[in-house]
Amino acid sequence: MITELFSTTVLIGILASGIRLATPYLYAAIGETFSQKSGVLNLGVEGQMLLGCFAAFYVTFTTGSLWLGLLAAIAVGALMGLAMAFVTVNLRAQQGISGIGFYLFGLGMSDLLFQRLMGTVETVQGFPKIYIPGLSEIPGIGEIFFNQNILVYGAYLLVPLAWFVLNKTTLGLKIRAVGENPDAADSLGVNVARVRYFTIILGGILSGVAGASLSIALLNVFQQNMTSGLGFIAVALVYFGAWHPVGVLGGALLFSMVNSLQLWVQVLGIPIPSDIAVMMPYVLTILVLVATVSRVRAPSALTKPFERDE
Amino acid sequence: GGSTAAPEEAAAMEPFRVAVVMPSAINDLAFSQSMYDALLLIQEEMGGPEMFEIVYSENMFVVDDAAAAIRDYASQGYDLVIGHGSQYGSSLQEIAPDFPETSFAWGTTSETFGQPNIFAYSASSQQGGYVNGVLAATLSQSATIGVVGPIEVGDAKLYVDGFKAGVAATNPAVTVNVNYIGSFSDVALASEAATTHISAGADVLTGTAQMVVGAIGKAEEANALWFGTQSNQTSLAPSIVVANQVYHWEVALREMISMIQAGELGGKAFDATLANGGEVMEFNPDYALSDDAKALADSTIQGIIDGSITITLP
Amino acid sequence: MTESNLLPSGQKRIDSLEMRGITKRFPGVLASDHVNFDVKSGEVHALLGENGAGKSTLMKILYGLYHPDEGTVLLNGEPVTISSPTDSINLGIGMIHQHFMLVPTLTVAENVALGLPSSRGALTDLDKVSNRILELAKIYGLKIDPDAYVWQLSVGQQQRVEIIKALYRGAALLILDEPTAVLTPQEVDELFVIMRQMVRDGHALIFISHKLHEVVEICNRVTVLRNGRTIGTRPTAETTKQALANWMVGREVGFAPDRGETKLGEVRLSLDNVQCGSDRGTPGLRGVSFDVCSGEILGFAGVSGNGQRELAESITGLRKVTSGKVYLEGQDITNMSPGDIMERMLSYIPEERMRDGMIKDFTVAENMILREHQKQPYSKNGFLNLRGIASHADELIQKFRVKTPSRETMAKNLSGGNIQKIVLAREISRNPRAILAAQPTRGLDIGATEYVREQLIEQRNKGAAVMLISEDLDEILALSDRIAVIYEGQIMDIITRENATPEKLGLLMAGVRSEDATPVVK
Amino acid sequence: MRSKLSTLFDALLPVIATLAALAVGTVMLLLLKVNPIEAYAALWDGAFGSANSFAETLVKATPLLLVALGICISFRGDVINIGGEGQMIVGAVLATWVGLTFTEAPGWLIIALALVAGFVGGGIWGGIPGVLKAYFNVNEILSTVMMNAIAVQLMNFLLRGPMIDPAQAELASKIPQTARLIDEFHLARLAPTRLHAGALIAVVLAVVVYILLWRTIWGYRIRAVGQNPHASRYAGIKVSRYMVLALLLSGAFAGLAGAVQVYGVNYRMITDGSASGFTGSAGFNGIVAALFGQLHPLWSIPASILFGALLVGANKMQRVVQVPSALITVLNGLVVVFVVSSEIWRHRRQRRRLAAAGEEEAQPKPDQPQVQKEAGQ
Ligand SMILES: Nc1ncnc2c1ncn2[C@@H]1O[C@H](COP(=O)(O)OP(=O)(O)OP(=O)(O)O)[C@@H](O)[C@H]1O
Ligand SMILES: Nc1ncnc2c1ncn2[C@@H]1O[C@H](COP(=O)(O)OP(=O)(O)OP(=O)(O)O)[C@@H](O)[C@H]1O
Ligand SMILES: [Mg+2]
Ligand SMILES: [Mg+2]
Repeated sequence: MITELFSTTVLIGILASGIRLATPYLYAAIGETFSQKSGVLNLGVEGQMLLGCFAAFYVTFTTGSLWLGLLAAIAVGALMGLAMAFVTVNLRAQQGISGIGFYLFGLGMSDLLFQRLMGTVETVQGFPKIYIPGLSEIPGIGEIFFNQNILVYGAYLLVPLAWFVLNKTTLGLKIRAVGENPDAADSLGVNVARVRYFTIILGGILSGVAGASLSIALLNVFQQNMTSGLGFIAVALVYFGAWHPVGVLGGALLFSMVNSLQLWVQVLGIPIPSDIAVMMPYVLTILVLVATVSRVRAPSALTKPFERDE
Repeated sequence: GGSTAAPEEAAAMEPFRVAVVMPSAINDLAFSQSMYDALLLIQEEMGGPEMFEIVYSENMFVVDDAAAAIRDYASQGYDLVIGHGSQYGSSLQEIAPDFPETSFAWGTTSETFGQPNIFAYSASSQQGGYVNGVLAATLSQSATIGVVGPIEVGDAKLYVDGFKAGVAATNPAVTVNVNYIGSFSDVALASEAATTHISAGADVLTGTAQMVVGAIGKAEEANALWFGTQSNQTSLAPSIVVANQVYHWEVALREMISMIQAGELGGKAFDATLANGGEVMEFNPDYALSDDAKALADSTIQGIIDGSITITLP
Repeated sequence: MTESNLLPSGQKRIDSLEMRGITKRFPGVLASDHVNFDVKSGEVHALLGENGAGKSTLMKILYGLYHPDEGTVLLNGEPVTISSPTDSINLGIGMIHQHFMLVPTLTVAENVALGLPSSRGALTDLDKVSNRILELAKIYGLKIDPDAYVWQLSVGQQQRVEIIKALYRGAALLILDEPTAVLTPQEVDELFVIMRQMVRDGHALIFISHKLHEVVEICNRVTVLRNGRTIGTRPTAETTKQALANWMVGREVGFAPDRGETKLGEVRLSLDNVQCGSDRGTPGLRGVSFDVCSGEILGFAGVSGNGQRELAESITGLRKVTSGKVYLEGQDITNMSPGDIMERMLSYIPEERMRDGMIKDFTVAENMILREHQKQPYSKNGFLNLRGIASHADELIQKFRVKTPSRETMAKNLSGGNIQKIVLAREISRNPRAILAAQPTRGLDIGATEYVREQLIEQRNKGAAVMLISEDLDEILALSDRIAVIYEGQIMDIITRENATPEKLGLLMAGVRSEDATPVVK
Repeated sequence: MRSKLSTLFDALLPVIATLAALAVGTVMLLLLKVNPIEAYAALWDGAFGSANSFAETLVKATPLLLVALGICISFRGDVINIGGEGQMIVGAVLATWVGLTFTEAPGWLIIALALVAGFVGGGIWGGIPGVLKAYFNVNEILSTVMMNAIAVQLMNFLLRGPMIDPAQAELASKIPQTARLIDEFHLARLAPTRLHAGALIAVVLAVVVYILLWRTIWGYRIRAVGQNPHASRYAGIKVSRYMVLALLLSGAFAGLAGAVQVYGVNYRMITDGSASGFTGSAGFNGIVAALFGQLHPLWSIPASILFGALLVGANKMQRVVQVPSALITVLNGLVVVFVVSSEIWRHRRQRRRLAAAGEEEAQPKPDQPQVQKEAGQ
């Protein structure tokens, strides 16, 4: 049984599943990376995802347009981000806790809207798979990497893009400075509030897209609380990736693949209690971090509201 | 105008009042909805909200909150307070003695704690599971079937065990792979579990609890067949859903209500079965089930009803 | 508008700037009380005052970091509102802050480029920035690596980054808040060259320093602040160091503390061929050996970044010693925990006191017991003794003249100099067996400097072994019994007080070994 | 007089913010065609309307307070413990095991042992992320989130396997629950309501935590390490050790909350597969309560009651006006956001007061005499 784990079917299955499952994590975690890099901890990701999830689904369901659906998720995410930015930047509220507040708001609101506007679980036709000619025909991996829907491709393109923005642009420089030493950035005329508004709203948008990737690309349904803690895992993955987009990618893939592995462990009938199998991705994520000693520290100003102390 | 009427008349005029506490949302297309739909049906039968009042608390997954709700409903004089979730048992056991005039019901279980005002209800979900299993084994070409479950307990476990028994009885060569994903709400993981089953060769899938909506979509994508339970899930994927085991709690509820109206407040356990109509197999009219298969399903149902088929659970 | 209105950099000149009736209140403090101050193009105007007099506050108001409660700012005679650094930067005002405004996780070039438009639009142009930095560094004689991360730099090097940042922006009016506090005499000379050049070009400079000789040397006018009020403004040509001191403090100040005679005791602290790494991963110390005796002050002269920090940290257990031994009173303390080492009554006054020496969000009283909180009378059986802590704090506040509204004030709300005093008071007052003092008077006003020096000498006279790490040669020469010169992680030489001259030390600090000195590096 | 009013305002600020959030909620109620007055009357009634409902509020507040106390410790030590849920579960599991294993022992002894077991269980579950952080640089937000998930699966496994109620093991339904604790092991009830001795324990512990944080060396060091690990290390404090201690204690209080829920409220453990089914999200909401209470153990008492009242009252509101539970969640979210946002006014007022006081102090103290005094020395 154990040896079956190493068959090509299983390995390809794990890889493919990992690639897919990682998609929502990537969007949300990259968004969170931006806000954390600028010194803002957003624990409301899950709520933003749920609202994005619903908005995308509902608009797609009613208009039949996937792109309008995606746009709706973006708009809703941006709005949530705007609110979060106002509360944490202007009102200087505790970030962690206001994030929990926004999480609860999103959790409840998405459900409430779902009940009022939809009433019951429905399905939509999600983003179709895009076969990349040539590449998708490569045996084995072609199917995995080059036969996905557009939001999956988008998630992976986001990784180098995020790296580029953070490390090669003036905006990225400002973001990093604001997250490490907002006083210094401020003293050079960098508008700390504006930078944080930008990253928080961007985080909201990407969380919204993460939600959309579930409801109109990967699962094509909406159900209350369907993210089921995914947003919190996404936040954790930012720490796993040590605020580096590629690290976040690694974490998302690791977590998703181990999750897929545990499904296979159960399917192959390997005699491990199902609950113990379900623990695997969580345990392994921690163990990997223990094994790879990293000295990277969080952005110094993370969770600290900025204020000129007069 | 009830105040001026004679007492008997007033009693007849008074609506029957039911309160129900449910662990998930009333529209979950699964366990909670099955109860809510049944109550609505009875309401219609009894003449609308004036005659049959329903109040509910949904998403009461916190046992402690549910207990508070149950106590509150009881103190407000509802005729029947239903704790629709086996986790509410201990709360009911504690509360019921304080409200001897109120009738309580809880499910799914057969335990009434020997209390005169507690009804218990359960579903022999292994029965519908068995029927689904028999059909699944017949329809599977790849001889591999996948099951997606939440956690390995209660109603879910019962259904899955029944399903496996049905498959084994029909074709022992068919493999049933089971995945418990450890959650009632993780739609994404449920769908991934379905994909895993499909990769492992399954061409027929089933699953239980509210998160399986994700799995149904994956089955549809892969053109694998789906068997539903708890509610009728046909609408989610009309092309691939073959049959659903649907709970009709109204069967038990009707009996409870008439007992209560007759002054008997509890002490009885109801079991929803294929025989008593508490469970019904609903087939998807749009799915072209071969006559042979349909006949096999019907004979299996009949066999379970008349007792010629016994389901042995592990 | 004529040509002469422009600076060589193309920046518009600021002919005059005037601050009128500036008032600023902080919780518990009136930091500026109707202050008047002005500066003109082509002059260096010194702002002088004791620690907490309100100098930095006034400058932060000018730079747009603080908003005044009252008062106006006139630029070239026109009233202007400066509500943020963006405003002041746009008006041509630059500032070098007393506490560095650097992002440690960014490189030097990134710190300089931050907030500036890039020649490549949205993309950074760090290579160009680096080149320009190197150009500026060459012109002004500053040694700097644009690609180094700021966290890897010594304090002195960080100060250079601050200067580069301001030079890079070509400010017409430049505020320098205690820029020389962390510079070596050579670096100060270099800075003055730069400043004179800027003045000639038509810049206006505001210069804050506690070193009066610098004020006399570089400034045209000097304004003295005391307790948030302007005492007066005078041309420096008309004053002397001593007169300034008296004017500022309101009493006679002695510059050379009385050392008494040297009574050497037994060897207290001894290093034997100690080696360790640096934060940059390069060797930090490359085999350092020396003894310090009871009753002596051993000065460590050297340009910052030559292993001073590594030396201090390996002695105190904060950095892993990779080979060699450290002995305190004959006992091997190599790589013991910092707590255990300091428990043996080694006191340490770290260089970066804001970061390493105190806790900004603790009260003054809480900071005063940071080292000794586990001892009586501050605590007993695991419980704190609030009364003991309070009276200790009150005593030190008085003794060291810490200017604070109360012992319950958060340390972060004190002025730069007063924050230093907390650390000094705490470390010196424990009557340690040995003291390791890194830049102990940096940023202190003359009164406080005098007091700290007296304290160090008193500790020495009481029999403590004192190690004094300082970039201030005057201080080293004034206090030390022997002077070790540290260069690239090695002790170049240890010379006695009598044999030491600034010239000789300067050569050693530059890595040139003189023939007649006795080599101690084994 | 003025300052007393100010203090009152500060103390009432969360309440005012809560009212503002509910005012926003009114819009939603109207959209749902629900009479807001009726709805909020029900909310009030559910939380404070009778001795019984107030008792329910306190019952709800008890685990919140216990978790909040732990949060006060860890957040003061600058470790963000999001693992309250898992820590509650593990504490409860250990405590339940004690009560189910030693059935012959006297009640007081078992209760005491169980509470200690809960404390220890939670401490272990909090200590692990502590050690991971201090010695392996594993961020605690990540590890505590992961440890929550692990604890849930552990609970599911134990309650459907080794620890399952023997009666359920016989039945086909196999409800994942432990056997019920015998009556002798139940925490004493205060008054004829569900209010139990756990509430008293929590209040006493609030005082203990206050003393711990501000009157002991441990507390001093935890706070020092939290504020500035560099300076703490330079001062000879073993930074790693106090990081672990902060998380461990934080977890221990959450574990105690779990034990108290079992011994005071449920008398058994039962799972619905999720964490909140057992914890009622107290491991999360406790963070909110602690921050409402300014990370101050004593202020956490009213903060927990406020939040508990809201949760209990909202459930009542759902029952009375039959709004979807989702609306309740939305309201909770709004209240949390409004309350944290309101903090800024407290800070502003504080600063203004201090500034005013400072001026008074500074004004009548002209510098001249002082200088003369100095000059005369
Ligand atoms: N942000 C602040 N909050 C509260 N009080 C402050 C703040 N900044 C400065 N103060 C107070 O204002 C007074 C003046 O401080 P300032 O920093 O201007 O002094 P300074 O003259 O620069 O002293 P030093 O020479 O020590 O740097 C001090 O008493 C200080 O405690
Ligand atoms: N300056 C710092 N900033 C942030 N975290 C720090 C700092 N110094 C230490 N730590 C944390 O503490 C951990 C170990 O620190 P350190 O070795 O100094 O502790 P210690 O005092 O030796 O304690 P112990 O003897 O118990 O190991 C580091 O891995 C890091 O997580
Ligand atoms: Mg200053
Ligand atoms: Mg150590």
